[in-house]
Order: sequence, then C-alpha cells, then structure tokens
Amino acid sequence: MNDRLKSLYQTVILTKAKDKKFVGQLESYTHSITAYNPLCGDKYELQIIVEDDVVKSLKYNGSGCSISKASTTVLCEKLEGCNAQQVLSGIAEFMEIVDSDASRNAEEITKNEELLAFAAAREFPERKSCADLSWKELQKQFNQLFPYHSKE
Amino acid sequence: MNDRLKSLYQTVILTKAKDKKFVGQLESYTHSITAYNPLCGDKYELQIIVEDDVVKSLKYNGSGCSISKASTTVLCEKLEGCNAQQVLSGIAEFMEIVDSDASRNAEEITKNEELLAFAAAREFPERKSCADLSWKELQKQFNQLFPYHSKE
Amino acid sequence: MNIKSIKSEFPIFRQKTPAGTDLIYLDSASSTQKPQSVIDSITEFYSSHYANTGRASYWPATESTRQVEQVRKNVQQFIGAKSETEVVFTSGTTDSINKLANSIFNSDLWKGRQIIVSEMEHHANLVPWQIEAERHGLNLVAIPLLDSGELDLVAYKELLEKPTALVAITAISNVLGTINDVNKICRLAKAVGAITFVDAAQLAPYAGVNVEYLCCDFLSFSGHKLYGPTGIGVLYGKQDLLNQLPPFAFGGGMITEVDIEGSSFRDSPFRHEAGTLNIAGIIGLGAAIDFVEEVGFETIQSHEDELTIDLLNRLADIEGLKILGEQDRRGPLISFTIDGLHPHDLSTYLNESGICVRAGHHCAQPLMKKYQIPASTRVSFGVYNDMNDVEQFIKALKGAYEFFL
Amino acid sequence: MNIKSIKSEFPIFRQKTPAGTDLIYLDSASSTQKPQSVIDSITEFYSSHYANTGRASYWPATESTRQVEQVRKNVQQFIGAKSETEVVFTSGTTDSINKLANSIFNSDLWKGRQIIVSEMEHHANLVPWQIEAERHGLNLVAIPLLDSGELDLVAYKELLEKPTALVAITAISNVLGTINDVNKICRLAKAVGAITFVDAAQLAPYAGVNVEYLCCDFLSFSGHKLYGPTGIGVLYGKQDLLNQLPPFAFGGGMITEVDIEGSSFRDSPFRHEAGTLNIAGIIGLGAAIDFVEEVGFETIQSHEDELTIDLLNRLADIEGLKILGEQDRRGPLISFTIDGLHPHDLSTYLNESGICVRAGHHCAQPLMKKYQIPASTRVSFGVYNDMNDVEQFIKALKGAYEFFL
Ligand SMILES: Cc1ncc(COP(=O)(O)O)c(C=O)c1O
Ligand SMILES: Cc1ncc(COP(=O)(O)O)c(C=O)c1O
Repeated sequence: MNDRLKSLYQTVILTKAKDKKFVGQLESYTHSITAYNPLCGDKYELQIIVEDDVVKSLKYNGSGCSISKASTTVLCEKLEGCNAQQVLSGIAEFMEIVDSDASRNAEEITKNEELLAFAAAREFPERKSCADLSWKELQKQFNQLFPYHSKE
Repeated sequence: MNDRLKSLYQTVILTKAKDKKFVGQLESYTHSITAYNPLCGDKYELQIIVEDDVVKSLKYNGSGCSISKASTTVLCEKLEGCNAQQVLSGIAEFMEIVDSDASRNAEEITKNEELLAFAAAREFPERKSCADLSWKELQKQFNQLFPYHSKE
Repeated sequence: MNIKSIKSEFPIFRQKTPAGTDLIYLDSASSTQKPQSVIDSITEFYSSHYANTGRASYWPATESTRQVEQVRKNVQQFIGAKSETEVVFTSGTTDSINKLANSIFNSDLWKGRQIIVSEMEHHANLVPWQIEAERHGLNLVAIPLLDSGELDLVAYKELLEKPTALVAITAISNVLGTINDVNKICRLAKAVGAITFVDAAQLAPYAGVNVEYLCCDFLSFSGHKLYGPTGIGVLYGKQDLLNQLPPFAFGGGMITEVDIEGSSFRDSPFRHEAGTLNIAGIIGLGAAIDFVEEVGFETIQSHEDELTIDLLNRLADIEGLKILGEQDRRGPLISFTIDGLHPHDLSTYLNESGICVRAGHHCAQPLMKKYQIPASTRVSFGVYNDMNDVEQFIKALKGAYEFFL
Repeated sequence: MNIKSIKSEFPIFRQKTPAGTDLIYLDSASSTQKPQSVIDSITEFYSSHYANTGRASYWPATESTRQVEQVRKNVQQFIGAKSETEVVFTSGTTDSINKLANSIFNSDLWKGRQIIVSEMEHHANLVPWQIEAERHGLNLVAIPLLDSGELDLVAYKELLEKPTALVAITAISNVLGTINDVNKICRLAKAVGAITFVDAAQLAPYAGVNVEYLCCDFLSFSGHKLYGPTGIGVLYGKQDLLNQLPPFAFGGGMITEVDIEGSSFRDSPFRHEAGTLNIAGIIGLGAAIDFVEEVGFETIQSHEDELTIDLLNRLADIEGLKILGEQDRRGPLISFTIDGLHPHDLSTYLNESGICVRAGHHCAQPLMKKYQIPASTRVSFGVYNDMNDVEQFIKALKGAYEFFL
C-alpha cells in the first residue's frame, strides 16, 4: 500500500485501535461525556473520575473507525493522572498536532511517538474530525468545568 | 421603424387603442367582468348588459398597453348584438387568430381587417397575453354563464 | 449513445485522481457526475440568451422564458403528468418535501390522524413530516421492515385501519436498494382516502418515473442525482391539489394582487414558485432528461442491474462481509458491513486507489438503528460504471482486508 | 480589469440580437449577465472535481467540500461577518426571507407586536412578513414614503413607539432607486429591541455589503444579481440568533440524531442547510465575488453613477416623461412613465433595437398604487453598460415617441 496510507495507519494507530485497556465501564464516575460525530456516526461515551482537579481514571465505550478509536485510547492513556491544567494543555497540544493549518511541525510540538502518529491526519483533513472527536468534546466539557484554567 | 413592429402596431391597433367609443360606465348592467394580468398590471373592467341570451351593450374602463386596449375596444365592437353562441364562437375565432400554435393562417380564419390586425401577436408570443386578456376572461365567464353553449 | 462508451461523455473521467489513478466513481446514489451535454447547456445558456424569466418583453428574456416552459413540458412528459401545470420547480427533493409538508396541513381537520412513513426513509422524507406532525397534532408512524429488507405490507395494512392523512414513501431505499411496491402502497392509501407522496430521488435515475403508474398525488426528485445540475428539483402534484395548497413561499412572480393589508396568488405552478428561479438549473435539468432519454431507461436499467448482480455475487464470497437486505428487487446499490473493518477506514483506503464509495449512515439513522450498526459502506452505480470498476473495487477491497485485518 | 473594456468579459455581448443589433442590456436590477470567469468556474467544477459535499472521505468530495467552505469564508469577508458560521446558503433572496420569516416567530411571545416594513418593499420583503404576521398575531405596518421617494423617518420613529418585533427594510429600492439610510433605520430599531433584516438584493452588486456598518441582525442577497449563477443566495445572521432559530428545513446534513420519534439538529450554518446544496451555484457565487472585488466597488459605483446621472439629465428634457422619485441618493436605476405611452409598448418597441428595459410593476405593487400608476418603465445599469448604451436608448426612446404619439 502507498506511503500516505501507511503513515496514516501506522502501527500505532492500528494497534491502539485494538487496545482494549480503556474499553469498558467504571463502577462509579464523576463525569460522563458523549463524543459524537453526526456526519459519520462515530460515538464514544467517556466515563471519568475527577478528584481534587485530577483525572484519576478513564474508561470508554462506543464505536467508530480505527482513527477515532485509537485517538480515544491514547486520550485515556495520556490524560490519566493529569490535573485540570495538564488536561487542557495536553488537549491543546493534540489539537495542534492534527491541525493542518498549525504553524509548527508536529515534531516541534511533541517527541511522543504515539501522539505523533496522529500528525498524519494533517494530510487527510476529512479525517481530522475522527482524530480529534473525543479530544474536542473533552475540551469543551473541561472548559465549562474548569473555566479558570481555560484560556479561551 | 422595422416591419415587424409596423405589422404589430399597424394603424388598426394604434387607432382602436385611442378609440373612446366603448370607454365608460353603463348606468346599469347585468354582468361585470374584471380582466387582469398580474404580471404586467393591465386591468379592465367590462360592464355588459345581457338580455335573452343577447349582449345588448358593453362598456369598459381601465388601463393597459395599446394592444390590450385596442383588443378590448374591438371585443366590444364585434360582440355587441351577438347571442351567447355567437359570442363564444367569436371569442374562439379571436383566440385562434392570436395563437402562434394554431394550424390555420389568420387569413383562413377571418377576412375582417380589424381582427386580422391582431394576428401579428403570433410573432410576439410575449404579447399574446395583452391581445387576448379581455377575450380570455370573457370566455371564462361566458362558459360559466352559458355552459350549454360551451364546447369545453 | 452506446452504453459501452458512455463514460467518454463525462469529462470528469478524462483526468487522473490526485492518487494518479483513474477515477472509479461508485457513489452515484449520493450524486451523479455530469455529461458534457448538461455542462454545455449551462455554458451555452449563460453565454447566449441569459435573462430573468417571467414575461419581460425583450429578447433574451423571451427566449429564456420559452426554454424554461419547454423544460416544464419535457418534465411533464418525463414523469407522465397530465399537464405541465403539475410540475413545480424546487431546489431539490429535500426542498420539495419541506415545502409540501409545511403547506399541506393547514387546518385543524388533520388533527389526530396519522402520517405513515417507513423505517427505510431518508431523513429528508422523515424529519419534515415529524416536525409537521408535531406542529399540527398528527401521529407519525413507520411501516416496519421485514428481515429481508422489504417493507412489511401486512403491518402497513393494519396501520391503515387508523385514520390516515398521508402516506410518504420512498420508491427505492438509498441504503438497502429495496425497490418498494409503490403502486400497491399508494392504492391501499387511496382506498382509505389518504394523500400519497413518493420520494423518487433514487428511482428517477434508474427507471424513470410514471406518476400515473405509481398512482401518487405528489412526487419529487432531484436534478443532481439524474445527471443534472445541483440546486434544481421537481415537485409533481395533482393539479387540483396544487391549486388548493397555500403557496410554498411568497415573493415575485406568484402574486395576483398585493396591498400592505393582504395579497392574493396565482394558480399552480406559478403559485408555488416565488422569486427568481434557478433558471440555468432548469435548463440543465432539461438537458439531463434529454440525456437519460437518449440512452433509454431499458438500457440504463439492464446495464446497472448487470453490474449490481456481478458485485453481489463477488461480495457473497468474502468472509466477514454482510450485505444489508436480501430482497429480490434491488436498485443499483449495495450496502454492507465488514467485521472489524470500519466503513470510514475502508473508504479512506479505497480513495488511495481512486475509488469513491460512501461510508456512514447515509442519512437514514432509523434504518441503521434497526440493523444495529452505526455505519455501513455503500457502492452505487451510474450509467458510466463498467465491469472494470467492479473488478478494481473488489481488488482494492481485498487489499484493505490485508491492510487492516 | 479595466471598466472601459469590461463588456468583453461577458460572452453574451459578443453576438447580435435576433433583430440584428448589438445587445443593449438595461435590466441588471432584474438580473445581471455573467462574466466568463463565473461561467468557467461552473464548467470547470463539473468537469474536474464534482461530488456531493458533506465530508465523504474520497476525492473529489473532499475537494468540493473544501471549495464550498472556502466560498463560505469568502462570503464572510465580502459582507464583513464575524464568522463563516454566520453565512447560510439559500437559493436566493426570496428563499432567504421566506425561511427566516417562517422560522423566526416560533412562540406566542411575539403576539400583538408589530413588524415594520416600508411602502417601497419588493414583494419578497413584504408578503412573507404579511403571512407570518397573520399566522402569529402580529401587526404589519409600513413606513410611508415622502413625495421625494425617500422614507419618512419621522413617521418611522412614531411607528417604533409601539412594541416592535422586527424591522425589515430594503437597502435600495428596485423601483425608485432610493438608497435608504439603513444604518440609521437599524440603529433606531435596535434601540427599541427590535430584530433587523436588510434586503441587500440591489445593494450588493452596487456597493457591496458590510453588515457591521449596516448594523443589522440578518441580511440577504442573490447571486444572480451579483454577476453570479441562478439558484444561489445568502442569508447572513448573527451567530447566536441563527443558532437559536428552529432549522429552516429538515433533511440530510443538518441532523445530529434521528429516531422515528424525534430529531435533534446541528449548529448554524449546517442547521439551516438541509439536503444537497446548490454546490455549483456556490462555486459560481465565489467566482462572482472574486469578479466584483477585482473590479472594485469604488470603480463600479462611480462608473454606474456616471451613467445614471447622464441618463437622468437626458430624460429631464423629454416632454411628458415623469421620473419616479427625486431623492438625492440613488442606486444605478431609474423608473419613469410617459403620458400616453404604455411601458409594455415602449419595451416592445425598444426590443426591436436590441434594447432591454423592464416594464411593469417590478414586484412592488404597493409602491405603484402609492404613485397611482399601474406600471412603469425601468432602466438599470450593470458594470458592462457604457455611454453608448445610454445614447442608443435615448435615440430609440425618441423614435418611440414618433411612432406612438
Ligand atoms: C431516497 C432519498 N430521498 C431524498 C434525498 C435527498 O435529496 P437531495 O439531497 O437532493 O435533496 C436523497 C439523497 O440523498 C435520497 O437518496
Ligand atoms: C429589492 C429586491 N428584493 C428582493 C428581490 C428578489 O430576489 P430574488 O428573485 O433573487 O429572490 C429583488 C429582485 O427582484 C429585489 O430587487
């Protein structure tokens, strides 16, 4: 297969899409967030425990393409244990990585391989909404929950 | 001016448009008919006295272009004194004269110079609705008044 | 026009895709490509006799008005209507249905009756009725689907036992491909005095339309799915019904008399066509109808059927692939799902080979919910497709299996 | 682009009329002719990257979607909107106003308030409000005209003393040519909490549009009067207002979730754009905006003003000819009547010299009644007109006097 595709679906994404570590339900949670793309039908329910401004635990359920699935897994991986400010800056970083209009190269933003894998979305603008589906929704909710951390 | 225009507006039409013989109000009448073209604003009110199935008298009032005015004058001239059947066949004849889709030449339909003047409307289909405005409305009303004469 | 060489009539196929491949366009159910004759008709119109219509007494307005009214007559003949006054130009199927739905329930007479749609409707033939049902106190009910992907006509007959205002049904499902027995559905509806509307968006480009045979009161289709321009569609309605309906919109050209206090309106079709029409769209629609009639619907159908049957056969062998619907009568489209391979990933993969398929819910969420799937992949055919397209698609599909699974 | 040679950009002027003359097109207020760049943009679009929009993940759909959203941004800049989400594509001004009027009075809150229009409105900016006023129990009132052809702003201020829901006003009268002080009218309306709508159909091609300067909540114009294609228009609305309004129509692309029982909808602009858009129309509108911006509105205005003033001066000398309106600020159009010479006869006469003028009530019957005339003749200018057009027109007008009077 051609290189463009390979770079989009490199092992990170195909692996993370199949990774079941964060798939499931939490017994109890403080926040539940639904990330839904009405145009393609991808839909995830994120359950989160936030304690003292810190994301203690995350799980998700739902269905979607391998890009949205992998990005939701990586979201859980990266944000577990972060405080509100770290969550928001982590999200902002991710959004910049997938944004084809961003001024910085993805490599200037992060060295993390798993995050960098999503930079290929810059080449496929129509798949950007898959890559940032869960991140965008989480950002929206966090900005409402913690307006004092939000810069918007 | 060019021949097409001359033939459309030949003396008959320009003269009949200025002819005031039938312009005015009847003191009393049996029928009043409004002929109106919403697209261009031409509007005539025809007052008619029908007695024993015969059109005894007609007058009209209103405004419009020279073609619709002339045709209303000629309508009054030609139909005064006609019985219902003659009115309807007179109208049908006129409608055929101005119809560019008609199979007969205008000259085959009538020898009457004043009616033939309107045959030029065949060359100007966008002005047909001026030529037959009053005739068409009268036909509609007569078909309702005298359904037994109507062939439609 | 020979169906074997018809692709050459469509300029878009003359170029390569950005991936460097031929364009293999398998999404005609969403919108069809345009033949040269349709494109030229628009160019020619704007270049040679463009003007607003509506009886201005100068050339080129006289010519553009004549052409528009000529297309109206051509549409009349194309759909088998009794009179050209039964043909209302709209901007598409969605526009047609919204206007009809918005105008038709204009009294309290309808309260408590039901509107019947089906579980396989496109959102365009569902949501407008839903909204109006709520607004005017009607009940919206849906004819259920059999497992085969066909409508349950026994259940439909039971539904009809309750007072029914209107039945709105698609002639061909844009997801399952099911060809509904519209004639029967409409006759049953007529028998209980219900008004009937047929969504012919998918039927028109495949088999043409005959409103008399379909036995419906109203019907609609879109130009852009019939090899014609965007922004133009048709709403057919029986003449007396169209004349009774309040105007769909208000503005220039549809008016008899206006005062600040009130207004009166012309008869159909002008009554329902407010403002400047999509004149070039109408001209292009005329050219599109000429095009499909020249090819001939017998040719179109048998050509597309051949492709559909071939693809069905080839897909049957593929492991983990499930085709939606197993009905007998099917239009030129097939939707399917693959275990573990999401439609969007497949579509992105196929795009790298220049192959265009649709992935998603196809604007038919109730149907997707019925099948308990969030999305599917759809392949649909137009006149320009050929066996090579099917082959390339199958080849790429197998590549996707290797890549993702 | 040089205004002196701009006619050559418009292919329609390359041919002779059926009368054998050059085409002298003086009806741009009804619809403008199309430059080559606009025609080419449509041809090129259909020939090279046509597909339905809405995020299908294949080329050419990705390209057509990108282009449509690019035009949305261009329109945003063209009208000075804050965000491209404030730009809703419609099929024209009439469609925009009907959709807005149909959607905006969706609660009983509005009952008993008034809608203010003016006596010079086009039917499109009058009748939809009339209908909705009646439906929802509002009063429709009209700002009266002064003898000069200007709005009576003193009377307007008095009208505003009663509770007012909405003020809908044209920026330029399509009959009188009057340029209204929209900024003032909207600010006065804002001061009493009324919503404002501006009909910019005639303003957009003459001076462009700046919604911030005009100070309005909603505004609309048509592509076909701006050198663009038919079947496309824009409704601008403030973002929060557009998001609060119930969707204008229902169907594909505007939906979040659908069940048979109910549906939920996306945010503006998608919320208000149901179904397949007039995609080629949008592309053509983009090319039209590029065209007028390349020429420049300063150039367009001064060019058209020059023609208008010249024609006004020449008409002043002609016996029995009465110009409608004697206002100071006038757009590029003049309406007049001639004692004893009916506009339709004049128009037919002029047509034989290849001259196109409009005769009739210009879809503004209340205005015509105010002036107590059934019809008038209107001459209006576009970028392609020149002094020779004015001269030919005057010459032919004198011929008409001889012929008819
Ligand atoms: C069955 C059906 N109905 C309605 C529509 C809507 O058509 P349009 O988008 O042209 O308004 C479509 C097209 O997607 C369709 O397939
Ligand atoms: C002032 C004004 N408003 C509205 C319209 C209606 O525009 P459209 O026919 O493009 O919908 C026109 C055009 O005739 C106009 O001049």
